[in-house]
Amino acid sequence: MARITASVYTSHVPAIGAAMDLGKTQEAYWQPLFAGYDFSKQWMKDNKPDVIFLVYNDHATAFSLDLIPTFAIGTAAEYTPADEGWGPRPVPKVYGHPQLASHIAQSVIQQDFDLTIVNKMDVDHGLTVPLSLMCGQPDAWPCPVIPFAVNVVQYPVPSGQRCYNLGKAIRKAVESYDEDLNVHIWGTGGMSHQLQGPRAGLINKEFDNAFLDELIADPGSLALKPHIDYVREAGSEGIELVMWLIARGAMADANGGPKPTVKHRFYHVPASNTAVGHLILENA
Amino acid sequence: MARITASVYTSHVPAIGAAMDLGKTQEAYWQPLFAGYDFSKQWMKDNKPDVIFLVYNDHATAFSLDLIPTFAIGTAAEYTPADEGWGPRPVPKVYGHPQLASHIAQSVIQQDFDLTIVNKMDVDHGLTVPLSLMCGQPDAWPCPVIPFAVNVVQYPVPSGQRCYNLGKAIRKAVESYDEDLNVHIWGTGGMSHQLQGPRAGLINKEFDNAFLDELIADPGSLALKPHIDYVREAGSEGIELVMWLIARGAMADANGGPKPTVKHRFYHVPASNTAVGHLILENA
Amino acid sequence: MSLDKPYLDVPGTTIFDAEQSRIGYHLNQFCMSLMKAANRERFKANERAYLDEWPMSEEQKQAVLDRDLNRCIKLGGNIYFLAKIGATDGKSFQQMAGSMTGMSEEEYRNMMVAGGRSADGNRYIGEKK
Amino acid sequence: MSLDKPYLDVPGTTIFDAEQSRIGYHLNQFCMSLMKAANRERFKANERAYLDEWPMSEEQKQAVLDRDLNRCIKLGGNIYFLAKIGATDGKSFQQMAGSMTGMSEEEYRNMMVAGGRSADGNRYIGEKK
Ligand SMILES: [Fe+3]
Ligand SMILES: [Fe+3]
Repeated sequence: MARITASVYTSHVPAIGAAMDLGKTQEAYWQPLFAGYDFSKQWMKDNKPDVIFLVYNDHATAFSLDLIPTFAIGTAAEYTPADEGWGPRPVPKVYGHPQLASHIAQSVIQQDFDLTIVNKMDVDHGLTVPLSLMCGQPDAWPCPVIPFAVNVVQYPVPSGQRCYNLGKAIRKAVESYDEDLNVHIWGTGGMSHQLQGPRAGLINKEFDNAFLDELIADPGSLALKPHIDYVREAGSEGIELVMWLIARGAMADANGGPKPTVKHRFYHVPASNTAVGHLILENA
Repeated sequence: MARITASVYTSHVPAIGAAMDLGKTQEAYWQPLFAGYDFSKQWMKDNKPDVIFLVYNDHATAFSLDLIPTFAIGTAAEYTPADEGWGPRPVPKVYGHPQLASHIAQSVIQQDFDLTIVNKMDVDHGLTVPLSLMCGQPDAWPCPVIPFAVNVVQYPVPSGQRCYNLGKAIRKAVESYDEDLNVHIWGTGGMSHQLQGPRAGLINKEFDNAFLDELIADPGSLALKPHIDYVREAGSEGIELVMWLIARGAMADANGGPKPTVKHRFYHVPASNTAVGHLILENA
Repeated sequence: MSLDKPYLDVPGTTIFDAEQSRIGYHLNQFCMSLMKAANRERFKANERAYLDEWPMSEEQKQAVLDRDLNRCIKLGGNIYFLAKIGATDGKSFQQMAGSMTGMSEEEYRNMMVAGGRSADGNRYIGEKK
Repeated sequence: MSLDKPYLDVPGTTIFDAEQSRIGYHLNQFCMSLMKAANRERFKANERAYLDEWPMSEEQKQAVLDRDLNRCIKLGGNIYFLAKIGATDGKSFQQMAGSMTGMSEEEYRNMMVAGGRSADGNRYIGEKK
């Protein structure tokens, strides 16, 4: 049977993608940030998954105001990196896993999550920047990716608790798939940042590090944090952090199993307007 | 405050729309069917709602396989009757109620229903045929309509229980809206029919009438009926009946209030491939 | 896949689930393209050429050319999508549904007027009437 | 509407909720149109004429012409949509975000390098630092 063996968490700032695409990773501004992912790139090679289930949000790219799904799962064979206005990123095409994705969709809908199934969409920096950070600049991504897009642009976004419960449902779905697949689940976005208004530039290191601590040790309590706490403490765009709870809910300990092992933890300020956080958790 | 005062249930067969549009309502084949809606047209005049919340399903019209929302709520100002391949029906444009729709979307998402918000879509016979049956052929529909599209085309469709619970959440949402509005909620589709395969043409009067009985008397138990029972007993397209549970869940008695009054009940076979059922329930 | 599919033992019936949808994706999206009048004209002018623009299997293309709706459904088609072919051909839903039953158009229409096909004997594969 | 909106007392912050979305619908969809290179060219050639193709309010159009992002947000704009205007102008997200703070580009960049804007004093409207 398929199983979720690890979860990865990382911010997905567009400027990080631009720095990689433009060859600026060794500049003084960027060097400390990319150094924090050296371990991760090696870890990806040593622990290559068969499939990545990648939780992210679309930033007014594939979804305009014409149609806003709360949760959208990609069941397509492939996805093209989007032109977000600066031209498409020069990164490999993303290949999906239609069979596992369809299976997860079926199982999760039957667990009362009202997913939208998507067979055609371009993927923006929310999905491609985490792949770049974790895999560097290969000619092809190391494995198929199932995109899972969460609405965190228009309120109300799903609650932390809803996200955490969704993660549990995804784990159950993966474990009911017959083929023997090693699946990683990634939660992306955040950490503290605000891109709008006179309060733009807000960063909250204390909040972010407490979030990381609690995500590791007590995600069930963290899931109870109301949206307003994210907005007040971590900035209006800090709400993206609820997506990390989906990945966390899919780990063994959220489902009666043992605690995960922290393989890597990293935090850096700033990348453009944003605090960058990163975690790798492995199931025991 | 706004309140849901009545619910209406009706099949939404495309041939019924064609019969009205082509002036065939007095033909021997159609006359008994339309006679069953004479009461309803008068009732609509005597009990004109301020807004209709219309639960229906799209039939591969607005939503292709590129994107399949489980639950989609229309928050747009207007919707155009779709060209389903035979040309658009000659019926009035449908005007929405963006403020109430947005309010309901916000409230229902916060109650853990993962809606897709839609601001641009054409509406097919699933929405316009019930309006024609209940309102006849006016120059304009009597009031704004909030379209609520449910996926019943690609499995898994939402369970009866999920639909019934959604109805409760919609009632709560409507009752938290400040303006004093009289809202009707409609559940459409069904009853028994199958449009595909060697088993096409299946009709089950016993099942349909038992469904109507239980929908009136004990919807909470009816909500537990598994999908397979609909398929086996009411035909593959009979699954549309789960949408009736959304409307029913929004009635007072599903939320601790008194039982509704049955104002009208009608059943007729056939309309094209389909058994036609119709109910009007008023809250006491 | 070990998901429960209790609907596989219903006779003469194919449930359009995620797996069927995956198999029939291009077939159904081809059908969807017929909602545009210009595409209907191009399809009617040269069906084969129009079908060849879609990454459908040869079997799927042939089933469309043959208007074999049962076969289309087996190959992942869904009736609401396939109905766009019927609309292009000027057929009603009743004509399309009837065409899958092995009955003539008149026989099917008469069966419906007489109350439709009974569920008795049609609930399980191999069930005695 | 009596829905709970606990986010109205956060200083310098507009939460893009269903109500803002409704107000800003055409403004944001105009922004979305700038994801196509051809539309960017048409917009740049005659901004006013391009804006007049959209059913936006005069206030919204003027805010776009002025590149007053704070005003755009007040009028229902969302930063991820408004970013398409910035992309058209060749601006980065940092330049756009900074432009809303009343700081110069350099001041804003320096603030970020120094650890960003503190949450202290920025949690509630009227809060003392
Ligand atoms: Fe983001
Ligand atoms: Fe229908």
